[in-house]
Amino acid sequence: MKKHMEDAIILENVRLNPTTCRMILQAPAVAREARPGQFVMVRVDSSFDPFLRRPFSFFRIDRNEGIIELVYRIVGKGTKIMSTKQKGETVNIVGPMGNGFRPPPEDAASVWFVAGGIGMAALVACMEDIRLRRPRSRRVLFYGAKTHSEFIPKIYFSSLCHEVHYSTDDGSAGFCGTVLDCMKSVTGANSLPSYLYACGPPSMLKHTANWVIENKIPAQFCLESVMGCGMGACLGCALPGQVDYGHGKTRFVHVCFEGPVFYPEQIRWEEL
Amino acid sequence: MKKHMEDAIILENVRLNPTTCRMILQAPAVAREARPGQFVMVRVDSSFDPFLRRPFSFFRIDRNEGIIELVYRIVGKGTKIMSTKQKGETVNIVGPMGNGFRPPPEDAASVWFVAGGIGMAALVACMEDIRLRRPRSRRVLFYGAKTHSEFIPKIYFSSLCHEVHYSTDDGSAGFCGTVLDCMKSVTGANSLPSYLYACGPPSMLKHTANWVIENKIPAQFCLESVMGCGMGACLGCALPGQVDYGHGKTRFVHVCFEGPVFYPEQIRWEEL
Amino acid sequence: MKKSVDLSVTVGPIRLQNPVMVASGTFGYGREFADFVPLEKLGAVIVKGISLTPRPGNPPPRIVETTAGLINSIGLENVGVEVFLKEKLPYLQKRSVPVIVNIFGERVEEYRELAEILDNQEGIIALEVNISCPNVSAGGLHFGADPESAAKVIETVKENTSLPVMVKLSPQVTSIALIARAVEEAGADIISCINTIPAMAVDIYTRKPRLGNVVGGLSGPAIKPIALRCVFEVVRAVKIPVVGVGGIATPEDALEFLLVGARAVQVGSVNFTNPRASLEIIEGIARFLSENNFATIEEYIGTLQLSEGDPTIQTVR
Amino acid sequence: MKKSVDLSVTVGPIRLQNPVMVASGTFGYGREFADFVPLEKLGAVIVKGISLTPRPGNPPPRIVETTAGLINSIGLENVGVEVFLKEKLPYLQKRSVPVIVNIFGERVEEYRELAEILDNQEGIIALEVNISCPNVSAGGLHFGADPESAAKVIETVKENTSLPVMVKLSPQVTSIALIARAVEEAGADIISCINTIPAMAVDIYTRKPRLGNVVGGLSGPAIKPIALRCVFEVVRAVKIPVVGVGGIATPEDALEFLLVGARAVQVGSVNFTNPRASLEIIEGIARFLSENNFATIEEYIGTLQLSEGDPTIQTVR
Ligand SMILES: Cc1cc2nc3c(=O)[nH]c(=O)nc-3n(C[C@H](O)[C@H](O)[C@H](O)COP(=O)(O)OP(=O)(O)OC[C@H]3O[C@@H](n4cnc5c(N)ncnc54)[C@H](O)[C@@H]3O)c2cc1C
Ligand SMILES: Cc1cc2nc3c(=O)[nH]c(=O)nc-3n(C[C@H](O)[C@H](O)[C@H](O)COP(=O)(O)OP(=O)(O)OC[C@H]3O[C@@H](n4cnc5c(N)ncnc54)[C@H](O)[C@@H]3O)c2cc1C
Ligand SMILES: Cc1cc2nc3c(=O)[nH]c(=O)nc-3n(C[C@H](O)[C@H](O)[C@H](O)COP(=O)(O)O)c2cc1C
Ligand SMILES: Cc1cc2nc3c(=O)[nH]c(=O)nc-3n(C[C@H](O)[C@H](O)[C@H](O)COP(=O)(O)O)c2cc1C
Ligand code: FES
Ligand code: FES
Repeated sequence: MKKHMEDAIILENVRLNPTTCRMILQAPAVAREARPGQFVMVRVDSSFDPFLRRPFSFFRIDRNEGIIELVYRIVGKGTKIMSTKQKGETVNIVGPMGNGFRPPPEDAASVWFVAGGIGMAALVACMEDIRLRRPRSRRVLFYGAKTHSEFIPKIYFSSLCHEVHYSTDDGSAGFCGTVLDCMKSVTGANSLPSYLYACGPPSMLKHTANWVIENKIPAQFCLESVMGCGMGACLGCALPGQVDYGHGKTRFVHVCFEGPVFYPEQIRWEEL
Repeated sequence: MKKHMEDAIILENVRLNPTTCRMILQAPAVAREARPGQFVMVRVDSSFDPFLRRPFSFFRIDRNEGIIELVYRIVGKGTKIMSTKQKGETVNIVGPMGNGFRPPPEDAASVWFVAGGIGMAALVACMEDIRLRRPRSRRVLFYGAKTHSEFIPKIYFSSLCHEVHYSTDDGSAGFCGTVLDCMKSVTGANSLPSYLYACGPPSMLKHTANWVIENKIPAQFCLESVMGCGMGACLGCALPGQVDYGHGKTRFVHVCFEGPVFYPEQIRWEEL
Repeated sequence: MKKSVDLSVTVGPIRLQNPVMVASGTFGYGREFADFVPLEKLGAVIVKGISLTPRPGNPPPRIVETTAGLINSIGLENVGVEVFLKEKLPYLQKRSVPVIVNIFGERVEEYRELAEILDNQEGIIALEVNISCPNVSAGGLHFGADPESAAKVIETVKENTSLPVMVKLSPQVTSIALIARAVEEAGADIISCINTIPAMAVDIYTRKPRLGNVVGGLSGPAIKPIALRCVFEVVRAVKIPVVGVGGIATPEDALEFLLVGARAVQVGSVNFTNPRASLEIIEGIARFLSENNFATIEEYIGTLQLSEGDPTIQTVR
Repeated sequence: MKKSVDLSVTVGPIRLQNPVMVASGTFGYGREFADFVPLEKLGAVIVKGISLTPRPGNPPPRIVETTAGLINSIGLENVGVEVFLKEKLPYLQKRSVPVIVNIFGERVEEYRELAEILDNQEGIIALEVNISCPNVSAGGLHFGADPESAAKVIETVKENTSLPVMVKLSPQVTSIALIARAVEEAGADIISCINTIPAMAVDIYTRKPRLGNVVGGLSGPAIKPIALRCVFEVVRAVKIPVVGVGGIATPEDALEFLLVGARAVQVGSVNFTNPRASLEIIEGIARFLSENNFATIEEYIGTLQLSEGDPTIQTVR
């Protein structure tokens, strides 16, 4: 899988909610190789302030049309600049980076998707992929956010899954509480999924990981970390990993080239 | 004269020729105090790259409408960014800075304006002012550039003066040679002006200064230098000056608060 | 906005209504900024460096912009202490602005005389001793590069003034902690850091240096991470208070310095980019503290949390 | 474009097809960039710092962005020399890329062993000795901070290798010229400078350092003016060739270093921002020289014009 750098043309860049945008990019070279769970490194501006590229998961991939879509939350300098870009302008992207989600076993009857906030961006691509590859699986989405206004519109995912459970920390929509509490509440212990995919903030992933490990649910987690290069050169994206390192020491995993998708057993969650 | 900082609204920002733009700004606070020869410090962008403001002379001032105009040549990072600004956006400006042109004596019969390249920007405001203040003076413009495409359109100045002499280094329009050679060629020694205003690149000013000093023509020169603050705080805009400094040492003049308009005797031209 | 926050700080022997000063050389003699900043709202105004006799400064060009910063080689041009007292100080006295006078000399003797002359002048609340300028007698090194010379200067100044003495350190040393300890022992009341970092720019077309003086000092946002590390090191090395300076451009930047333990900050180059920056930083600090439920700035200063295993200061790649 | 320019340079004992290398730690082991840069077009690839045994590196976060730069505290994570030779070097050998191996140790002994092991390996054209990492035995200072320790490391490496030895200097010293002279006398063949500058960032909300290691090293465009001044000083202090590194992001930047006398350059952090930067810099240098009528790069290197009265290196303000 070859990586490409290209000036992607912005076909659309609109708000999905007050803090979230969707950017549609004409990026044939990257689109050709892209897989759900992988990401692109976006250079938001030609100036050196900001200096580093910003990583964003594929939200949608259209190989045939050479189009990729990103959904991003405005959190700081870089995403703010991105949000001001107009249709017709270009942004320079590098990708695809990292390793995508692997499909669940053929016989996975029920697959759960657990999205926290903007973690939804990567999971939409994942759901779409699994709908195609495991059409007979029953796909259930648990979608949590701080508050109702953070959700992206249903239209982007309702056709991809059979069931959606919303939760909000402030109770402004759906279940009041964390997405994990929501999962626990809507299902008894006897209806655990055959497979689980999760993406969201660290604390949510941590609790979810403990839960899936406890319940022996096979799962994949999409993680974030600060990125220098996004391509394995700087070793900046390390997170505490369980992999053995020489004399019994645990070592670090590198989100950009060993992830961003990990099995929960690979991470030292307690140190995250 | 109070200085102001304001977010000026861009009313227009268009090309006058391939490398020169004209920006019309709604800037009531600055316009109220502005005088020809003075300048504003423009913050081209909210990022810190570029870090410093850029100085630009007033090209036109409309006190009543609260409008100022700048004419700028695209030479580097800052002016390039300026040229991409759209109508309706704002740029933050500080001004007015420095000291303007002083009018010639009441009885100045003939006043010459010597513009080199983008130096024309400051002289247009000067000509307009002198047309009002010394309506009976005969105003002659010498306008030199490297090549014909660098001239701004005649419409901006033809009504302000009685005569225009163009010159280009490459002979592509008007007199072939420097603006000084042009002046010398079109006039005999017996038709020297009663007053002269000049603005342009250092080498042109230097030669013109030597000539006016030699011929005892009273004159004012608008100079440039690199600026840190534009308001007398950093002492970064120094140029070699003739003013006595303690024990017989010559010292520096500061373009932003002692200029940018100087009498030719104030400058050590040979060191410029 | 919630209820108002007490921003006043004591910085060793001096008390300021808020921790925001403006840095020497970036705010002229104060008056230049009066159209933009109500001067009496500032913690203090540190004036352009003053020497015993007027200095013409370095040949132009004196300033060159760099990515997110600038290099200057003003060469300490100034009117000299006599003119300063006669023509510049009275304005600040009239406006009741706490003034800190930045002084420098080429010989220890000059520092001594400056200290004497500036003692007992109304409105001056402290001296800031710049020890990062060329020391002719020590062969091109500055006083600030060598602990002994630095101590010598400070001792001399202390002996000749009743004013609190703040010493301004250069970051261009192997160990700023070492110099800090030396000036503390010599009697300094306060340390300010950092001064600009020696730097250079050239023009690839003319093939000449872009500064008349070839080398100058780098300042601006580019150097903030270096300044913050220096302040962190010095805070841990000495007991006297530290004032942070270097690349501060926003309230957040100022708060970072306070967090690592600076008891006040100086706002420098950004005054050029935004002449109202110092005022906006004061307001922004107040807003931040209020929003985060601090009643006084003292509750925030120096509260950086280092975890158990955190290394002490070590220089990593 | 006019006729082609000869970009080849000799850098002491080594000859390169062009003066553009990629800096250690910013280009992985080369392979990571193969999709973007035809590796064989580079002057040389300097691989990530290698130690005797594998190192896990520092706790995350390891990177934080700053204005026009970044701070890293990777902590010299690397696979160790054994795995490097077995798994990383062969790829570069196959691609016929001139390789420079960046080495570091915590004790002089480790440098000795590394030098021995790396001697006589195909494709390796030089060693770059990183002397800016913590030296446990000398109490937290690095070898690079002290002329004697620095010299000791270089002597040891020189005695144990037949390869040219390039020494990488830290800018965080009072006088980089002094260290440069020390390593020259100790037998260094080439000097590269600068390594990153110790720096820090904190989070005003969580009130914690933004790096797991608290302190890290600043790199990127922000530090270019400092790096350029260091190279200028070192070029004038020693006779051995100097390789410039620090904030180079464009062909113009690279030309500035060559102009002040660097015989080659290293492209570092900008590889993250623009993975094709090294290639674009090579092409840009060629274009500039051609447009300005230079037949060879040698005609340009070190031709900075200082006027009569120019001060020698002195630290101003
Ligand atoms: C593999 C990967 C995929 C991602 N996919 C998406 C996505 O699809 N949509 C989306 O909105 N975001 C995604 N992110 C997060 C996104 O990269 C950051 O939100 C973005 O870089 C912030 O840039 P900024 O300049 O706006 O914020 P900054 O001004 O740089 O920082 C603002 C805040 O965000 C935090 N932050 C900055 N960078 C990161 C980072 N890389 N990871 C976590 N926190 C960070 C900072 O600590 C700070 O608190 C992804 C991150 C990774 C590593
Ligand atoms: C008082 C004054 C009035 C001016 N009025 C005008 C005007 O009306 N119209 C106009 O087009 N220009 C004017 N200038 C010049 C203008 O300020 C510069 O062209 C501009 O700052 C360049 O910015 P940049 O970022 O595009 O170029 P940079 O990328 O900063 O530099 C590009 C090139 O321009 C040179 N340069 C940069 N700043 C200056 C400067 N201040 N003076 C001279 N050369 C510089 C650099 O050395 C470099 O070679 C004036 C300058 C001064 C001092
Ligand atoms: C133009 C200029 C002039 C300066 N003059 C002085 C001075 O006279 N004395 C002094 O101690 N520091 C001087 N400095 C250093 C500043 O006070 C400050 O320490 C430095 O610029 C770093 O802060 P900054 O990044 O916020 O500008 C000067 C800085 C600049 C940019
Ligand atoms: C992420 C990262 C890792 C680095 N690792 C090393 C290293 O292992 N050995 C070394 O000598 N320098 C290392 N450096 C320093 C660079 O080689 C270079 O000297 C420095 O970054 C300055 O150049 P730049 O501004 O172009 O990046 C590293 C720099 C970065 C940013
Ligand atoms: S971001 Fe550079 S190695 Fe992962
Ligand atoms: S530009 Fe600062 S004093 Fe003139």
